Amino acid sequence: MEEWEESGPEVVKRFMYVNRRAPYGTIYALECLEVVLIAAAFDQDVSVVFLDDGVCQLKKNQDTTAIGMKNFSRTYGALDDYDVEKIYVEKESLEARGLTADDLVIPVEVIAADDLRDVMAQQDVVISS
Amino acid sequence: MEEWEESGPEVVKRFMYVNRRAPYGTIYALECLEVVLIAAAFDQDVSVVFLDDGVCQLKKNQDTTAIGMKNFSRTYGALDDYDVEKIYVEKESLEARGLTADDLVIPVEVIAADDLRDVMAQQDVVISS
Amino acid sequence: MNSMLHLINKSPFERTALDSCLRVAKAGSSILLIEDGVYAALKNAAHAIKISTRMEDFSFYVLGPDVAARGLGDTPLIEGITVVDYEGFVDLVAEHEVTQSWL
Amino acid sequence: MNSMLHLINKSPFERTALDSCLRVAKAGSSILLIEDGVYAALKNAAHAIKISTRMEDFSFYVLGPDVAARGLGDTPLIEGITVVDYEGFVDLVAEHEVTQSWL
Amino acid sequence: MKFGILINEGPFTHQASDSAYRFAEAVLARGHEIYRVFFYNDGVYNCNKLSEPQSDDRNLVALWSKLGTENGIDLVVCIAAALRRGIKDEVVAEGFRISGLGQLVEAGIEADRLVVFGD
Amino acid sequence: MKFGILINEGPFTHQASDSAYRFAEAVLARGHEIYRVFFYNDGVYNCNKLSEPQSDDRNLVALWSKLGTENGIDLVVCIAAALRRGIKDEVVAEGFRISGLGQLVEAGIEADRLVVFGD
Repeated sequence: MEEWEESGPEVVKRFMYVNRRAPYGTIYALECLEVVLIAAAFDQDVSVVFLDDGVCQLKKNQDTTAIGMKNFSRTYGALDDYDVEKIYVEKESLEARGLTADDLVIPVEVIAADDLRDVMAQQDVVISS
Repeated sequence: MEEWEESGPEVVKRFMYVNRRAPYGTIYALECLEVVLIAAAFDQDVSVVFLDDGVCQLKKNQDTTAIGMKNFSRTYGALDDYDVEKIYVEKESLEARGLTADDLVIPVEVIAADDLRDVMAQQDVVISS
Repeated sequence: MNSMLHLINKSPFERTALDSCLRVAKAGSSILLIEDGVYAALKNAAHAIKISTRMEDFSFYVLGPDVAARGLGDTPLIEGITVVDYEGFVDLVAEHEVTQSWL
Repeated sequence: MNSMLHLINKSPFERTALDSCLRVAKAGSSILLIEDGVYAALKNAAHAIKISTRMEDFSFYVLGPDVAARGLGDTPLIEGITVVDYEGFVDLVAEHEVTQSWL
Repeated sequence: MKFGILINEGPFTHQASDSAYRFAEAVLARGHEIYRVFFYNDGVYNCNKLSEPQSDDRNLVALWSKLGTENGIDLVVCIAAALRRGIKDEVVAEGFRISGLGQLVEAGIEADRLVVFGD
Repeated sequence: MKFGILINEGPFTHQASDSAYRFAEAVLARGHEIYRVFFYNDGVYNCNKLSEPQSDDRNLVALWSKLGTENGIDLVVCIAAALRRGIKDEVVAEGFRISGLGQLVEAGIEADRLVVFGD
């Protein structure tokens, strides 16, 4: 890679946001989503990956009425409006929880650990929360 | 048990403080110890149990100089001065970590899960942190 | 001997709280899954065996509001786990002499 | 392909962060154990096998100050894990193009 | 029956405070009494009156404050845990009081049941 | 080389802030530059100047404040995370500034390395 590609105002970096936590039990899922929505406004290459309990963030039919917390699961639908299109869900994590892509609130790319490994290794910045 | 034994100023309850966390990574170990030292001033029956990563709180030779945090492992020695004598360490947790009673800063009763089960079931109040 | 209610609020996929509880809790005790602990109740999950093999030792409960919040109202739970609401949670605490939280 | 440094700060006895990292990290990456993650480096522990069987896939490091704080300076660590201090930690971050924390 | 409640985590980050709040409401709904709610560890952050959640989110500080004052519930914030975390009188919301750890032990003695909510 | 640091947890409760602080010192000792330290999630509590640890304990708020002012390091506290947790201008220690999440993304773009410390 040439020097001029690495700096200057037009540099585009590959950012990956990693979600490994279930929603509601902790705030990390919500606050990570808030970062991603802001990040989308920058002209960077954004990916979002859900693995381990993070896949549970995307489960359909969330109803938080009885726990009194804000249901933010609909907001994942906004990722597409913000042109965040690289959304990966680890196959192994989904299967371990007895879930399938049909159970999720948005269309995603279900990806095996073997392939996720390559996607992760291509990132420039990895932000976990 | 008669009614008069359950109330009144002279009631003595069995309190168990449960430690399942390693020291330094989180503050729970330290703040639980602070509770136990206060609890010792009340005329109650106090037990302290260490299981899972909690057994690591008692490891000898802690040296926190390079991480800049307060080394509170010596304070466990004060439990005896405060007449807190029922200190249990689960055998299975100790063994899983390759440790023995000789590795610990204070004398404790090493107890198998089978027996810890009975001790726990005799408590009136269980406080975890 | 006091009757005990054990509270599990951690996902069995991420933490070992449930394992420790199942190792140390006395047979005959009750176990209530709340917060992220409700994922342990998923029937079709890899970890279902942790609970399904211990149904004779413990009475299992799960907090319905936490199940619904996580979108699991449409997902099969392990048979024999009783769903309770917050008032049922209070009743369980009242019915058992001691409550232990596996934090 | 960027070279990666993975940070593990959780005990392998309590959380599954190390397992996930070992499942997803690319062979050839480096893994640094910090904070409560240093318990994964204990040679005589039941979980030692998680790391000892992957020595050919990854370069393992452990943060010395966290080892000493926990009283493990006198305890055997798995052979082949390199002990570094905070400056060594900085060097590892600098030497690898990307750092990923397994929170 | 008299209930004691111990909360070990702050608002928002962990569900502990939410769960404890819903539990406390249910305790009252079932006709029981709440002897005391004790806030320890990061739980001390629950009394910070500067907290300003988004308008469509719940305000846990205000909810506890209201539940406490309307029902005469003793809301006690641990002084040692509060000091190190910068929770002082000037930021404490109405209905909470700062006191010592002995209040937790006392709750264990006086209440018929003690329930712990944490991480 | 320019380093960015993200801290997701408050002082004391998790080691994250301690680890990040020792790491930051070492970054400077190795002759590198710190582009920005960004405080998110409970990390926003690190700027609370009311924090008063016991006299024999470290004071993380003061340590960050000093490291930042003495070395001209940009210490940025996320406004959204801070508001819900009651961290407002009146309690912000010297050397910190409150700003938006865009500052985190910018740190990811401008710094050569970004390291995350959390729970």
